[in-house]
Amino acid sequence: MTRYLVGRIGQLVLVLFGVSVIVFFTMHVLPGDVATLLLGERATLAQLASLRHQLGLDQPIFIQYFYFLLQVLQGDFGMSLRSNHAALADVLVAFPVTLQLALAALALAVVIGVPVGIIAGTRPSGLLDNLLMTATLFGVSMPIFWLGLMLLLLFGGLLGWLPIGGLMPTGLDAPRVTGMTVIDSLISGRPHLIWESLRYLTLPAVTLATIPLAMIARITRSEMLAMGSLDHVRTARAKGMPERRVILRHILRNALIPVVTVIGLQLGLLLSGAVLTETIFSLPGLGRLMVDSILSRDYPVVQAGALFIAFVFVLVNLVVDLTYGLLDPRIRRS
Amino acid sequence: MTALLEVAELVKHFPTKGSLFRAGPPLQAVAGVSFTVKRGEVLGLVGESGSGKSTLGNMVLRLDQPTAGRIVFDGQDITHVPDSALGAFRRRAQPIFQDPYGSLDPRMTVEQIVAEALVIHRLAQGRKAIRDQAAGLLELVGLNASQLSRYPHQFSGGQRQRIGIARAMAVKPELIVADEAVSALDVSIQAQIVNLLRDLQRRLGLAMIFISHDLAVVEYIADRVAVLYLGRIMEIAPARAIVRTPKHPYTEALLSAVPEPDPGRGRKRIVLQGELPSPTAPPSGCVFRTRCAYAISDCAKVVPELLEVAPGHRAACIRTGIL
Amino acid sequence: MTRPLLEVRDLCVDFAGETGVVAAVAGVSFSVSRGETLVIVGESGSGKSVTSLAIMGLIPKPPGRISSGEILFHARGGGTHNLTRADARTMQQLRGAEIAMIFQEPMSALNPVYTIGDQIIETLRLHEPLSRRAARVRAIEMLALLGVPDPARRVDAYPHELSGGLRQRAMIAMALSCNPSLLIADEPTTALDVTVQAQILELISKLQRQLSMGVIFITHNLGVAAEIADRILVMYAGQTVEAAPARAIFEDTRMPYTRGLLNSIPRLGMDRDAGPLPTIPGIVPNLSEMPAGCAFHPRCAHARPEPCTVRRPDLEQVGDQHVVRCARWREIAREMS
Amino acid sequence: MTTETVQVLSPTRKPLGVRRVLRRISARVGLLITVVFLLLTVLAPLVAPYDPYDQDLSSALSPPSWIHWLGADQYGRDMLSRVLYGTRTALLAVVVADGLALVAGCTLGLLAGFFGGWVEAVIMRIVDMVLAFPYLLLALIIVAALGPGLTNSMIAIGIVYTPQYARLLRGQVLAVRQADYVRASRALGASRLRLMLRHVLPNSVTPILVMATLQAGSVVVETAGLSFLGLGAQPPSPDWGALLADGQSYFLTAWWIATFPGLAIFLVVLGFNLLGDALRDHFDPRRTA
Repeated sequence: MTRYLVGRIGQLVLVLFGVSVIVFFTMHVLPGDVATLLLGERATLAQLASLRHQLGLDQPIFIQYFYFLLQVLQGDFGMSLRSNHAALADVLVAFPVTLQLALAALALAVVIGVPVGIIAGTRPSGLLDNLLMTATLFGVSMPIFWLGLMLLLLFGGLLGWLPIGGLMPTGLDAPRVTGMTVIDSLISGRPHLIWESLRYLTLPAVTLATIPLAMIARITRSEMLAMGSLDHVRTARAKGMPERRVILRHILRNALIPVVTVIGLQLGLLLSGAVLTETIFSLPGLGRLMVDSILSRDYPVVQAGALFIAFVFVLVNLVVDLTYGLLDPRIRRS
Repeated sequence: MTALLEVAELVKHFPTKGSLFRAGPPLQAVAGVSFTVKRGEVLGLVGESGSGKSTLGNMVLRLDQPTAGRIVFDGQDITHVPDSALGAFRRRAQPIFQDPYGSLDPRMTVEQIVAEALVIHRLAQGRKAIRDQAAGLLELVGLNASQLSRYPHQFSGGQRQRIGIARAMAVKPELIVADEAVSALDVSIQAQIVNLLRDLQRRLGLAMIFISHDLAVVEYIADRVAVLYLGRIMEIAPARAIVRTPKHPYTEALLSAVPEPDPGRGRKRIVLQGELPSPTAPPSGCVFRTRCAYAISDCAKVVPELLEVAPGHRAACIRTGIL
Repeated sequence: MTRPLLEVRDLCVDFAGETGVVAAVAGVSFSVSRGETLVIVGESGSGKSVTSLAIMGLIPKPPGRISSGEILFHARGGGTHNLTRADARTMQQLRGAEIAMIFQEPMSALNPVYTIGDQIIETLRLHEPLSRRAARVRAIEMLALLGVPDPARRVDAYPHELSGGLRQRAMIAMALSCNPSLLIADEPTTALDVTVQAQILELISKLQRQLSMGVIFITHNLGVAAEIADRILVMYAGQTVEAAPARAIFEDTRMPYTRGLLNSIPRLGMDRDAGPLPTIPGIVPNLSEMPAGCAFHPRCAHARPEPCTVRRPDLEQVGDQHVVRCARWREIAREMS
Repeated sequence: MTTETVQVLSPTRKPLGVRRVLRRISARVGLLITVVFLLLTVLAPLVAPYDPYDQDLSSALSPPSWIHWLGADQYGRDMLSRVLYGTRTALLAVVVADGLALVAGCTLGLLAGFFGGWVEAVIMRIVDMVLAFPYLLLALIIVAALGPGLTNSMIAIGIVYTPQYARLLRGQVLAVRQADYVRASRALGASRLRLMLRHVLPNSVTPILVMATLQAGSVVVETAGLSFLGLGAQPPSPDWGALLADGQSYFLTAWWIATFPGLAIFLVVLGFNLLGDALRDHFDPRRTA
């Protein structure tokens, strides 16, 4: 087990290294010159040259990368070119917003998606199955930015039930502890704050949850069907087990193994979706920060954000793999 | 008669998954096997699962690379000839596989399958010549030439096996390695294919390595039989001698376990005790001793040599005398 | 003779395929008594496995359907159930408790994510009011009875950690845990090596005597049938073609198909220079393209246009408990002698 | 299922039975949507009532009516015409991005399978690396590097989707290589190149086809997404994503501007998904096993 973990952490380092290479070199072939960007168009050539020297931009790119790597290993990604904060600090401020959104969406997707898949999978080709599967097919085909807008239009605009964007009502904030509004509100213990934070989270979470929900439902259904035709299920029935228990113990349990993998894979989807969701609902999350930084060539933030996201990504995959081991004894003991 | 194929001290280890940085102990699929096959001779390889018989067959055909040992075909050592230079050998030695469903490319017509060798080795030029030869091959194995443009899924298991045989015959091979070639077939079809193989072998003077777990089929088709256990030859002898006067306790047990369609026949059954040892950690000395009714303490110390116990009959047991 | 445990009367099972409905089982009748082993022999497509699944009520529907016939089971309690009409609850109570089944491939027939102990305990507790602990003790006893070495440790093993032979023993332990009166074994030794097969066959016979079960044993291997059978039923293309006490099947064979099968098996020590193996020509017919008349006539050396290609023969009594489905069995017997 | 029924119910490998795929209603709907979409890309100039670039400030922000069936945008441009012309960009995205991913991915997958050893190790590690990154963010970074614009956004999406094809084909090589028919071919003396082209590739056509169809939908969404973020097609070009972005500023007052382009994306993606699902179900080996 320890060996396995060590190996996986090794892989993690490797992936992070790869991502740092990709991000660093793409950012440095960007058209446009950082020094000009910082000093403005009117800077003299001498000023520019001195700044470039100061930033190490006059060095060969491999040397630059080496220094970059050295700094990164010390947790220093440089300063944001826009906010003048440490790049990593900007990333860490934005991250809880995205984390809260992604967790809420994932929770919705799993809590609704798995049962929907079970219901459909135990009645293949029935009316309910057809209805649910049509609905999930609509779900996976939905452009997330359009869905977000439509939900906003309906619940925010026409019905006016929910806010049309932002994290919290202006001027109202729980003291920042985790950076996640719902949790901070819970800590503050003020019911009004909790209520508002949930109201603001609802639409973005539903928007972001739709596609993963539909995918989880579909994969659960198809795995239930696949497992349901296996020999050991016939054995269970031959033992005289009631159908309900056959489904729960011998079909669902085995079907969950691939479902968990898919849930793990949803993370990439969630983070991609978060970029668009945050744009639509004006949330100051990591996705939006990345887009803005890319658009304004704020490469320290892009680098910090990319590496941070890759780190989270690999970490989650590790957790998924460990869960896999818990569910499947064939992997656990080999 | 000189040997067409000579295999010496052939070894195959497969790596096992250990931990991340260190491989596990190697799985010894084949652990030092030597034998020869003469032109026109059928050598049967018998063994249960885990005996290494299929790996052995694959190595002889150079579909698996041996870990150690030597394969000499018609006087030429082919053990380390690179794949790209094996063309000549490939035209002289051919496999026949077990699974009639997996051994034919589902996307090719029967003609394409049978004629692939003709195309690769340029044995026939032009569409018509190729088609004629393919038709001839189909007829050789008892199929109708009118079926050339059909796909494999349109045939039954037995017919597919015939197509597989036709494909092997396309290069006019001298050696056939048939790996469980009739095991997956229904009883009534099995006999047809056995007859076909035996007929082709005799008519064309083929040498054949016939691999099977079914002793009765092997005895019927083979001139000599080698009994394998955990990647080693326990006994090798003329087919009749193996069945009538086995000299190795394992052969004896194997023979006694074969169910015979003859309810009146009262016979002594030797039930083997225990489990097949792991091929990653075989027992010391004689690998069969852990399940052998005749084992003595010496069996754990000495690796028995394959010694001649009667003319042409060799067994690897230090206690052959007791049988 | 006492009343049989199970009576199957004129069972028909249909499957809806892509080419239309085919009859996988087309009129099969037999009975099994306590302490008796009936072996059903047939090649692929003969309907032998479908018959066993029909008894268990495990025909996958759709596409399968029992279209006619009765399966009468006389339960221990004294009641008689017609299994073709029994409701789900009755079937659940019978399965595992009174009728148990073992399958060909013990690797896939056991659930890979539970230990074999879990799966035996589960069966026990479905049918008997046992605590988990008591059930575990019983599970270990069952494994010991089945000759599994070190049962107290092996009870916690997962299926993939056991060899094929041990897995099949675990499977049988599970099937027998509630002391069923009928055991259905569908090719239980086909996936095993011969030496392991010999062990398992011996074990099944021993347990059958000990527990005085009725056993339906399904196989394609006539050698295995000879080892274990009291009576043998030969199926071809969904029908019974010959049924008789085991010895009569081998020594007084009446059906050309049965004789063809017996002759085409190579036997140890046979004279191989006597010429090629006798074979049955042709191929097993596809269920959707069944020949008219006798299903076997296209492959039969004794077939005549009249009546073999015209009329489907009935089962005829040819001896004590010996029936055969061949319109020309008398003529053939005369020709042979 | 028992061995008996398998023989009756399933041939081992089905040929591409178009008729059989289309037996299902969903497949027919999918095909219909896809065909209509493809037709519109050609017929847009004929069926569109207006020039998509024509501004008519008098009808700016006018809601759907008989004159402008889907309303008009802030410059009075006809939304129906703009949405219809948007099919061209969408199709272009499918051809360029999905095509690029398919060709590049399959080539990489085949190369990995063909050479094995370190070539394979390098290719597959890079593939893993790219897959270990949220694909939209990766696309964003690539577009940023290449510079915003429709072509670049398509190339970026193509690059991002490449690993999936590489992995599929690599898996296919692994699976097919184990098959007895490939070993038989090797034993006949077939070269590696022949094995790849004659056996692996033909036997990979169906999974590639299924993936390409399903990815076509995703590609349409992703390019629109990049345009929506301002990195893809630039105004005034009638790209669905750009139209949506436009509509976002007005969506509370002029809901039609954002609604119809989104609906168009949704329909096209639905069409590809329906078709892809039908194909996958048809070829899924588990369905017949």
